[in-house]
Amino acid sequence: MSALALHGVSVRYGRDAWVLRDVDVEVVAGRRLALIGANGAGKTTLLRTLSGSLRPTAGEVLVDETPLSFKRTALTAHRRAVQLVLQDPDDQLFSADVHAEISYGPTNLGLDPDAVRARVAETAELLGITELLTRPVHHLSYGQRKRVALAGAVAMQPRFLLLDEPTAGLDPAGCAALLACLKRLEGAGTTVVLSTHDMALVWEWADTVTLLDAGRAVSDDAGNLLGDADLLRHAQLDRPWQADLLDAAGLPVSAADRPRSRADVLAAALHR
Amino acid sequence: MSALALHGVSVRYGRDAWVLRDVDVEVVAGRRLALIGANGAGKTTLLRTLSGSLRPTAGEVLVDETPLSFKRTALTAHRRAVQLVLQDPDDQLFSADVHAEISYGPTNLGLDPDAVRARVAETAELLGITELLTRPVHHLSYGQRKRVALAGAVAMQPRFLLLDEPTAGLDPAGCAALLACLKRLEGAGTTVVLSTHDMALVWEWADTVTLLDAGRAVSDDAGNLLGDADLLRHAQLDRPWQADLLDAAGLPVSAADRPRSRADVLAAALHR
Amino acid sequence: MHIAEGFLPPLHAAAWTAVSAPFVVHGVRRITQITREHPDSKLLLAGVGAYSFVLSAIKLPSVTGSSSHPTGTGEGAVIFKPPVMAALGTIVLIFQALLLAHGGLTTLGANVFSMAIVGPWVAYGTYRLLGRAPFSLAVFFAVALADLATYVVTATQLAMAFPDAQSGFFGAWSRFLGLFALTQIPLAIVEGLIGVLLMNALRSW
Amino acid sequence: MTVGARTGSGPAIDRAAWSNRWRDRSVLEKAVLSLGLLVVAMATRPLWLHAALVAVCLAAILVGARVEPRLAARVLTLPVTFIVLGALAAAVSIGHPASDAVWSFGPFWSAPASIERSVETVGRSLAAASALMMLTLTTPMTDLLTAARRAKVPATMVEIAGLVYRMLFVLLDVAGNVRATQEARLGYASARIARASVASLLSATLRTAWVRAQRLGEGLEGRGFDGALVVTPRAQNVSVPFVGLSACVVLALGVVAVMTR
Repeated sequence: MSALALHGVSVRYGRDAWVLRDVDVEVVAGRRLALIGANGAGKTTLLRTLSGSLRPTAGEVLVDETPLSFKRTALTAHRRAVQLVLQDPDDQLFSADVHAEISYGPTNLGLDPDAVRARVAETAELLGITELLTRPVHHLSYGQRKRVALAGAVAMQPRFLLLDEPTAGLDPAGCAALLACLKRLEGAGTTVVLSTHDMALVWEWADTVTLLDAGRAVSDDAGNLLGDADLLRHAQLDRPWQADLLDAAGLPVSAADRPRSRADVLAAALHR
Repeated sequence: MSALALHGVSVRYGRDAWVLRDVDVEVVAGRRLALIGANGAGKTTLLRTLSGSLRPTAGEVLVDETPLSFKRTALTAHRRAVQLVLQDPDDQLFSADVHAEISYGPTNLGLDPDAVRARVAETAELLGITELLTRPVHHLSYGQRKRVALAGAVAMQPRFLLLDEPTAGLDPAGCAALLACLKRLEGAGTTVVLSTHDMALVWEWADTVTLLDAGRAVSDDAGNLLGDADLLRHAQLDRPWQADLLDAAGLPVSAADRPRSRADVLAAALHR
Repeated sequence: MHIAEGFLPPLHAAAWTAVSAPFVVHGVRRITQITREHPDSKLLLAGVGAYSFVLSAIKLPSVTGSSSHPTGTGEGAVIFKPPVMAALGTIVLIFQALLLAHGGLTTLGANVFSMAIVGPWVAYGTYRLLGRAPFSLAVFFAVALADLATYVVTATQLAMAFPDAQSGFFGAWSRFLGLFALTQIPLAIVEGLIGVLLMNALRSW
Repeated sequence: MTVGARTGSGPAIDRAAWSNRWRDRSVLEKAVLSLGLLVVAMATRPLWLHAALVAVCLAAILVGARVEPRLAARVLTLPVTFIVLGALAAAVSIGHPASDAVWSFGPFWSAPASIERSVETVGRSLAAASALMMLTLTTPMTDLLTAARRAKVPATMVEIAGLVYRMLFVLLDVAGNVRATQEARLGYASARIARASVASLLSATLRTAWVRAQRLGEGLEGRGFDGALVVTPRAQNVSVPFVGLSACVVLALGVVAVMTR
C-alpha cells in the first residue's frame, strides 16, 4: 500500500554519531504525514533520504515497494516523483530571475520551451505568485521567496512533495495561504509530507505523525501520537494545546475522528 | 517614566514606501514588551530604530526623555544601553570561536583582559553555554548559535535588550530554555523587548503589546490588545488560542490579571 | 583602481583587450575543466566571485574613499592559483562595470590586465618566494605588493596613452604614479594587514 | 520580519534596471542602440558631437525609459571623479614651460596639444559611459546573462556569473548586518579596533559565501543538478521598429563622427 518508504534506514555523516538509526517510515499516498522532533533529531536528514539526495549508510528507500538503486537513471526517475523543499529559500534559489528559477526543473525534464513556459505559468497561478514572475528574487520578502522555492518543486509535478519547516518564519496569514496551496496540490493528486516545530499545526493538519527522537522513529495516527504526553516529553516536545485542553475536559485525545479545527476543538471541550 | 521611546517616528528607505509612519512606542523599564505584526509590517525596522542603528527619516528616539542626537558620543552611550539581537544568528556571528565572539563587545568597552574574561564567563554561565566557549562557531547547531548571538549582546550588559524573533526555528525545549534565560536577565535588571509571530507565546510572556499594521503602531496592555479580534484580523494576525478559549468559555479576555500559563488558562476556562 | 569607460583611446583599448584575452581564455578553459570534474565547484567559485564583488562595497578603515578594485584577488590567487582568478576576476570586473559603473567595457581589457592578471600573479609569486618566511609576513607582502603592482600597471597604462608633451612617457608615468599614490599606498598597507588577519582567520576554520 | 534581503537594497543601477519603462524591451533592441553609440563615442573626436551623444543617451534614459532623474544623476556622476582627475593629470606638465605653453604657474604648465587631447578624452569618456549606462540602467542583469548565453559565451562562465549575481545580494545583506552588529558593540571606536573588526567582517562574509555555496549545492542536488544550470527564460519579442530606428540613429551619428575626424 505504501508508495514511498524507508526500511531499516541508518545514516551517519563521516564518522560522526548516527543521525538516523534503523528507521522505518511509510508515506501512504493521499495521507498527510507530519514529521516532528527536537532540533537535531534528524528531520532534515530523513527528508533528504526520502528525496534520494542522501544515500543512507544502511537500509533501503522503497518506491512502490521497489528499492531505489541510486543509479543515475533510477535517481532521475525518483526525482521526478519526489521533490524536497528546504527550510531556507536562499539555500535553493540559484537564479535571481523567478521565471528562470521555476523553469529549471521542467527544463531538465526535457520539455520544449513553450511547454516549460506553460508549466511555469500554471504553477505560478496555483501558488498565487504570478505577479512575482517578473521581479528579481532579491526584491522579494522572506515569505515570497519561500513560495518561489516551493514553486520550483511543484513545477516538477511530483507525486510526493516533502517540505522542511514550510511555516517557519511565516506570519499567520502566510501560514494560512501556504496550507490553502497545499490543499490545492492534494486535490491535484500530490501527497505532502512536512516537518515542523509547530505542534498546534500538526494537530490541525496531519493524518499520520512520525516522531523522531535521537535518530529513532515512531509513527502513529496523529491523534494517538499527539495524545501521548510521555512520548512527546521524552522527545523534548510539548503536547499541542488542543490535546491538553481535550484531556483537561475529560475527553479522549486518541480518537481517530478528533476535532481538528480550532472552532471544533473549543466546541468539543466546552460543550461536553 | 518611560526609559526608551520613539516619538512620531517615520522611516522610509530611499524613495520606497514608508515602512513606519508616525509611530509612538514606550518601553517602560521592567515591563515586558512584545512586538507583533505581519511579515513586512515594520517590526525589524522599529527594533533597528530603537537600537540607534537606523536613523529615522522623521521623529525622535528618546532615552530617559532626552532625544538621541546621533552624534558619535551620544550613539556610543546609546549602544552601551541598548542592544539588538537579529533573527538569523548567522547575520551576527563574526568571530572564529565562541569566546572571541562574546568578548568582542566587552573588549571594545575598554575593560582590561581579566575583567573581559570574567564578563564572558559570567555571561556564558547565565545563558548556559559555558561548555561551548572553546568551540568554533561554525560547528554549533542553529539553537546554539542563536544563544551565542544573544550572549554577544548580553555581555554588553545593556539596560534594554531587543530581540527579533528569538524563538523562530527553535524547538519547544529551546524556546523554554530561552524564556528561562530572559527571566534571569530580567532579574539582573534588563528590560526585554521581543518581536514574534507566535501569538500563544505573546499571551504567556508579554505585559504590553505593540501591534504594527502597515507601518502604524497601536500599543496596549497585552490582555486588552490580544482580546481584540477585529484589530488583529485587520493586521492579518490570529488571536491566540488562549483568548479564543476564554472567550468561548464566556470569560473576559481583557482582564489585566489574565491567566497566563497553559495550566491556568485551561483551569480558568473549564472550571468557571 | 578602475580606468573609466571610454578613457583610453580606441587603439589602446583594443591593444589591452588583445593582451588580456589569452590569459582570460586560458582561465576559462581551466575553470571549465575544474567544473566538469567537480560540478559543485561552480557554486564555490561563484561564492568567491560574489564575495570579491561585495568587498568592494565595504569601506576600509583609515583610508579616504573605499577600495574599488576587486579586493581579495591577492588572497584568491594564493588559494586558487592565478589562471582561475583571471577568469573569475573578469566576471567580477564586468559586474563592477555594469552594476557600479566602476570601469567599463572598452577599458575592460586594461583593467583585467592590471587587476585580474598582474595582481594575482604578483601575489602568487610573492607568496611562493616567501614560502619559508612566517605565514603572516608572506601574506602581507603578497597582498600589499599585488595592490602596488596593480596600481603601477594602471599608471603605466595611462602614461602610455597620455605621454607628456615634453618629458614623454616617463614624465607622464611619474605624474600618474604621484596622483594615485596618495590613496593607493595606504590602501595597499591596510589591505595587506587585513589580508593577514583574514587568512589567519581562514586557517583557523 | 524578513529574514533576508531588505527591499530596495543593492546597487542603484540594479534598482533602476528592474523598475524602468524599457525593462521588458528585448536586450537586442537596447544593445543595438547602447553598444552602437558606445562604438560611435569611441570613434568621435569633436566635443560637440560627444555632447550630442550624451544628450541622445540622456533622452533615452530619462524620456524613453523614464529612469528616475535623481537616480540617473547619481549613477551618471559615479565615474566623473576619475575622468576629471585623470584628464587633469594628462593635461598638466611639470617642469620648464615650453614656448607654446597655454598657461603656466610655477612648475605647472600645459601645451595646447595636451589640452586638446584631454578635452577629447573627457568628451569620449562621458559619451561612452552614458552609452553603456543606457543599457545597464534599463536592463536587468538576468536578461543580459540570457543574451550572453545566446551569444555563445561559454555556458560555465554564464552560469557562474548568474550565481554570482544571485549570491551577491545574500552576501551584501549578511555583511550589512554583521557591520551593524559590530558598530552596536563599539567595534569602530578606534583605528586599531576598526581594522580588526573589518578583518573579522571580511572573514565572516567569506565564510558565509562558502557555507551558502555548499548549501546551495546540496539544495540543487535534490533537484537533479549534475553540473548544468539550464533554464528557460521568459519569451521576449524583438520590436523591429525600435531596432530599425536605433540603427538609423547610430548610423547617422557614426557617419558624422567619421566625417568630422
